[in-house]
Amino acid sequence: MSTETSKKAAGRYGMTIDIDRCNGCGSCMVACAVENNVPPAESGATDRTGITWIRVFQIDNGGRGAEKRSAFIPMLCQHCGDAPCVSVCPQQAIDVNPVTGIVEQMPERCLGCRYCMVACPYHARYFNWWDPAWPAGMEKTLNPDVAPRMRGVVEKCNFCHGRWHAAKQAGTSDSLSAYVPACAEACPTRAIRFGNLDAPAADVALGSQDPDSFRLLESIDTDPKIYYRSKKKWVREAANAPRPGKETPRG
Amino acid sequence: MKPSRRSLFQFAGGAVAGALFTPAPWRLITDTALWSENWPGIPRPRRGEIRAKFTHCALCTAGCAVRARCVGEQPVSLAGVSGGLCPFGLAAHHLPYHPARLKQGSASEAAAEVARHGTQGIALLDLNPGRTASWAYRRTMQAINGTYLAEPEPFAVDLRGVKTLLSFGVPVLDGWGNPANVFAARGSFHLIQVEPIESSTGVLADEWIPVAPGHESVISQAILRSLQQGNPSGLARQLVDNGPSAVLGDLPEIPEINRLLGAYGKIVVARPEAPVPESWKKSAASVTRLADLPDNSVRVLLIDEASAVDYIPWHRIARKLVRENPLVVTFTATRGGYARYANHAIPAAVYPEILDDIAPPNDRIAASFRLSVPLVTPPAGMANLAEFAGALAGVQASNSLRERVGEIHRLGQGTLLTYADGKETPLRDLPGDDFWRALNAGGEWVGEPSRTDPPSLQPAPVPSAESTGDLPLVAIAQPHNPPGSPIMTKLYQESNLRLAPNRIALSPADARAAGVRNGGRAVLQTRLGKCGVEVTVDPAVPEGSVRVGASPGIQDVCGPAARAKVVSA
Amino acid sequence: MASQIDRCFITRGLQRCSTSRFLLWIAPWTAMLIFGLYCAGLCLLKGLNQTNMDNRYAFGLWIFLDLTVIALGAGAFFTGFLLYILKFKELKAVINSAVVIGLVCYSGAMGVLMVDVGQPLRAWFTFWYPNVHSMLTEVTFCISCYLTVLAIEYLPIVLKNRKLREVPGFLVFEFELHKLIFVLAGVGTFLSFFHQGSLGGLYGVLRGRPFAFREGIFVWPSTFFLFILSAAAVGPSFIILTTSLVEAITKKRLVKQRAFDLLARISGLLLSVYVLAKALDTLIWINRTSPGRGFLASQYYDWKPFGTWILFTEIVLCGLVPALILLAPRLRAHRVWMVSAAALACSGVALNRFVQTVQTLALPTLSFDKFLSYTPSWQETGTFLAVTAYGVLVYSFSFRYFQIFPEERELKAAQVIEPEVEEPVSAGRY
Amino acid sequence: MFPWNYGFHWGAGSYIFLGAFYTVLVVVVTTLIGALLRARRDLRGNASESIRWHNDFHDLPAADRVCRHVLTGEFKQRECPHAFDCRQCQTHAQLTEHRPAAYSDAVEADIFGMSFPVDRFYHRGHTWAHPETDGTVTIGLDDLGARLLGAPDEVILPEPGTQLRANGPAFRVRRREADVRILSPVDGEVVERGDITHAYVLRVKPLPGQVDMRHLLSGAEVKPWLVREMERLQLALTMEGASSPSLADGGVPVRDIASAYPQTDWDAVCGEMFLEP
Repeated sequence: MSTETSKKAAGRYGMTIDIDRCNGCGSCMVACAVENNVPPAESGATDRTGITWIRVFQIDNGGRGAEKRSAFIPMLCQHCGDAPCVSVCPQQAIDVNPVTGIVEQMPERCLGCRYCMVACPYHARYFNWWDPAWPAGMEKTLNPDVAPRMRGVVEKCNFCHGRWHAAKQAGTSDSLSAYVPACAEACPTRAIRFGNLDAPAADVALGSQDPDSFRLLESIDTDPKIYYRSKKKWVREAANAPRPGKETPRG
Repeated sequence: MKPSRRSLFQFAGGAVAGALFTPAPWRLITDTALWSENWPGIPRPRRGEIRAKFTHCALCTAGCAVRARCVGEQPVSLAGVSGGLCPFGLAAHHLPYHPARLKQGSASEAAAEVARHGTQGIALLDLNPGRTASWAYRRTMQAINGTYLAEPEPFAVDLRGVKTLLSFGVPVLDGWGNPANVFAARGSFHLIQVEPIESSTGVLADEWIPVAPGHESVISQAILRSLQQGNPSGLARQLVDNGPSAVLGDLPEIPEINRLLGAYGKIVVARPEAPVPESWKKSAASVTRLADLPDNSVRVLLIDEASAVDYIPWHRIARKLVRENPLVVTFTATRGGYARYANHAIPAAVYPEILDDIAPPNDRIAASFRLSVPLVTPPAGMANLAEFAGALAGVQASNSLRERVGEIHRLGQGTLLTYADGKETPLRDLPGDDFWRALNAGGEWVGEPSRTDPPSLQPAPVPSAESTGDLPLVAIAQPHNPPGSPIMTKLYQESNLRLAPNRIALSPADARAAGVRNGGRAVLQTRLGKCGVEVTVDPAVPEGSVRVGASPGIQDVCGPAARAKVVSA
Repeated sequence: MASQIDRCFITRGLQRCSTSRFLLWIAPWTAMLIFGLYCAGLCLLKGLNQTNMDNRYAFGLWIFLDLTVIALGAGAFFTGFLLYILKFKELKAVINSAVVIGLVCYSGAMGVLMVDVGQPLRAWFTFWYPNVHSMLTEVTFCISCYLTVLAIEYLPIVLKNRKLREVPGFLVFEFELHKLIFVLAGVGTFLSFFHQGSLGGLYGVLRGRPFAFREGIFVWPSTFFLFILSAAAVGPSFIILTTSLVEAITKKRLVKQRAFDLLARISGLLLSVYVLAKALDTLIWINRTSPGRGFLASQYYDWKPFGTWILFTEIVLCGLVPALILLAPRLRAHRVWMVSAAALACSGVALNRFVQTVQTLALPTLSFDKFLSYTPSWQETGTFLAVTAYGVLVYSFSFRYFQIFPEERELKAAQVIEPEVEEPVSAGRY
Repeated sequence: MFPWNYGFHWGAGSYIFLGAFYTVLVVVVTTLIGALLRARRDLRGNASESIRWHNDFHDLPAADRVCRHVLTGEFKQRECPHAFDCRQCQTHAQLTEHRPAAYSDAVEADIFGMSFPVDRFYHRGHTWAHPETDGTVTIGLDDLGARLLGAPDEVILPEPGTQLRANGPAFRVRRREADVRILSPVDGEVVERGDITHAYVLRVKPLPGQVDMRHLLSGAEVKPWLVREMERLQLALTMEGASSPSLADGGVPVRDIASAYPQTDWDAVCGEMFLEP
């Protein structure tokens, strides 16, 4: 499947995530929040109202005691080649960058209708339920390349667009090839790889061809650009089972 | 002509129509948009020249090399130089601004108080032993014949040499060692993880052996027995056959097992320490472990908590204090720890505010010397225990780092790694000042691998008071966490990826029995006391046990395998 | 004195309750409205964290409310269409009431939407940077336009007030506007057809939500047409419902039986067509659309409480049954049957909107998702109540001071002269 | 929406969508403006009063809008298409041609004990007009009208010099809660104000040209009309909750009907009788 789907993939940038290498340390989530100026949680926030552009879910094989095995699945915007969210936005606050294939969110144009969140099957979109707030002094540590968002708008992973922009400004070809999102950079186990899906030599391109690699919800033709991989059969089955399992995720 | 009402209307209408042809209304529209883009109260990130600074993370003994992306002087993000960092290290540049940071407290008052008590029965508790500062402490204590208290981890493991690694609940893959090291070597050894629940190490381990919390020693004893009888079977056989192998953990049997496996001197060695001036060694007090200290013997206790990589439950410390008005002075950055008990809590600078060196690693057998250099200037009024204690004993400690670097350079062994340019320079062809400068620029000195037997230290026995009891639940303790940035809510609160320090996790059945619900509040009770906690209901937790977070509050009342009880608040 | 002033605004010869009783009636509703406005204010000032919506339940009670009231408000455009375009003269008796209901529903929905969006200040962005491919854009444009139309249609009703029409300017404007009202009716019909449809399309196009996704014709998923049909079907039913409610409360006869009868027939007819289409659509979805996207339709109904009963209730109990009742002349002749059938039809459509909004979001998509539940916070409920109260108040005032039911006097006379005579069922003209 | 916005691109979608939107907008706005302009024109040509009457007439119950020739039995059923202005009515013209010129002798001035002098022309709003010798026309309330209002609480008469138009308001009368405008039977300019109890209420100088009374009832038409009116009155009284309809036998109405029915909604009754819905 992966050969022809990867041909289908529009744009260039994509990810491979090796589930067998992810131990759920959470570095990607923290690095992402730091890079993209996502504020710490409001006291009332929960795992359903928080903002985690990349979020690591824990799944298990449903076994008990010694039989039980679990695995971690980092979820982020899948940067679908045929994104369900783009067409629904009433004011073009979402667009797909034709060069990079990155699905970009423009919070400064977002009205906060949350229609895109309803449209996204991966639940990779997050709404600012609170005014963003940092502890006194911590605002000094904000990343100058990313503008903080205001209350009432939707935001999501954009493959650290700020970094891509900086790399483009730098102009040199190797600056662009060195471009990598914060999560991939931070991953201690190198489970997350990032690169150009079209460049045959790139390890993401190779990873996407891996027989053990798969994409989430391929059956609904969103053509995501995040390829997951696991040698464990139960993981592959649990990750794209035909019907949602009843076990509750811990992530 | 006198203006009628009609003419007024006409004027108004005309004005409105005319206004549409001026830029004003359109400009107004655009401005509301702009205004709503930077809502009042949304901070504007500070712009400035982007530059990289190099340092080493001082949050734990792994001492990862760190590249800090700075705007001007201010670090805005941290990244590992060789491989990724743990989440705590990644956001450590937030720590100076942590809401729980301790700001009040006067060192001079504390000094006066200590002077009043006199140095008779004084002790200094070092929670991050093995640093240059630790040597300063030891010299100080020697000078005023006080006691230097520390719980040094004696072993280092050669991950590149080991083939089979049996770990009893040691978070080998998550926080125990330098991630870059560990995962570089991960492919070469077979990891067997023995622990009650599948931790993030267990997930990536080659084998996970679930065990009832508190019964790990059953396995270790079995292994020891079969090794002693000479016909190893089961796990023991696996260890013997797929050697070289080693066992990690703090169970009493483990040193003997490692000895029998022949790991000592090969796989498991003493933590390699960078050279130290002979003069220091001569004038240094010996390392005393808290457990070995007679009860009610400490009159004055100084605690170096600011750079702590460990936390000792307060009741163990309290037992050692004299009954009538003991004096406890802690140097700390947070209000959460011993500051709750100490007579004086003195605000101290934290990583990345201070110049400090990193204690020897436990995942490598080559000595190394790394500096954690200040990235931001600490707030005014921060005290420093080395100087404080030094003043008591008249020991000049302020320059000790420089002295030690001088000593390393004098011996002239090993090489200097500079991450900025990725060069390796043999130390001998390097001037002393350049060496010092390079270290301050985030360089690392690495010595030759030494294979020396570790000191035959037995792990401290767990005081029985904690584990006995008839309470329904058995605690599964989290390994100690470094201090976390506020952004860690991403892992604690906005997802349940990690167990928040003030949280406990229960199986649904136990939660029902205790009458607590997911996300609710509860009280954790043990023999030692009680502590308010938040509850996560988690089917992954075995029934009859409770996962407890690693906040000082919880650690004070609930150690590993302690019997506990949860009641709804 | 106040009652004197109050009286001279009431149309001559119509009996309305005393001022004090009227005040007594509106007092509780006003209280409700004020509370609701307070809730809405909280949401606007403190942000949507006041609600129980979250990233996974991004739409909640409010969107359900919007979809429902707009469906019920469809009576306005549809009656207008029948009266002014198709010339069903009998409907003159209810057109004013229909317009008032429409105005209430649409303005209410609009108000709630303003609270529902995260950045109300940017509401105009949709007009500034519209994405013409988004159903929501279509909805926004059509609803705002149609609300304007309704407001203009409401104007004559207001200006016809006994006191206001004494002002020559108002009088002639009302006169002239009324002559052109058919244009607005036409425009309104056009707009309504589209936004009722787009509201359905809103969910039908969700490729990421196999439960809601429907195949369609050209750019429109089947729900687009189903929503138009259901709205048109339930609009008249809702007018029947409200009118008989007002009759019951005021103990007056306001509309001739033939008007009721006509409404009932139209409603029944359209409802049966809708039920047919809906059943067909559901079958296609179960056997083709959903499995085609890797989701067995059966699994949607494994999650309690959303069992298959919901399908049955929606299509049979609240669809087929009322349709048959309304189509049977003998049954619909009895007020009780007609009204209860109308009520069933309305609740059926409400249930349909509920399924579209709430159930869609509750169901998991990813294999490691979980089934979600959501209960609105008191702030959300309060805002919801505000709309209800607002509706009741506007209607009450309109009923008291404007001539909502032109036949009222006539019927009053008829009642006085020969109270027992029911005039023949349906003076059939077609 | 606008080509200069970031991310705007022309496409079939935008053409259709924006086209439709702007069309709708234009239509709605034109309608509104159209109505406003027409209204302005009406006000300018002070047509407001005739519009008011046409509105009122339109709102009258069907029973009140019947043609005068139905009253006389010439038609079985006919609704007046000209809002009671028979001067522009072809049918009326034709019918009156065939009618014998002099018929006043057959007519008595006393109907149901009310006096309806034959030399007067009666308007269906219960006023009469009487051409005086000096070429002016006097206007007054007919007997039924007078009895309905009895002794009015207030009468508002127009200033001399005011232009009256047939079917336009002549003057205003208040009695109890009733507050009605009385329609003028003829066109003309008020030259003198009488008062309601006096022989006439207003003296009017007709417009130049001969006095045209074609649209008013006279002679034999009056009785059938009054019969009808009594029925209407009775209906109105019962409708507005009169305890005992005393006119059942078509007996003589009391001089002051208003005070005879204290509970009835007199405003409604008068509205009905004076053709003001």
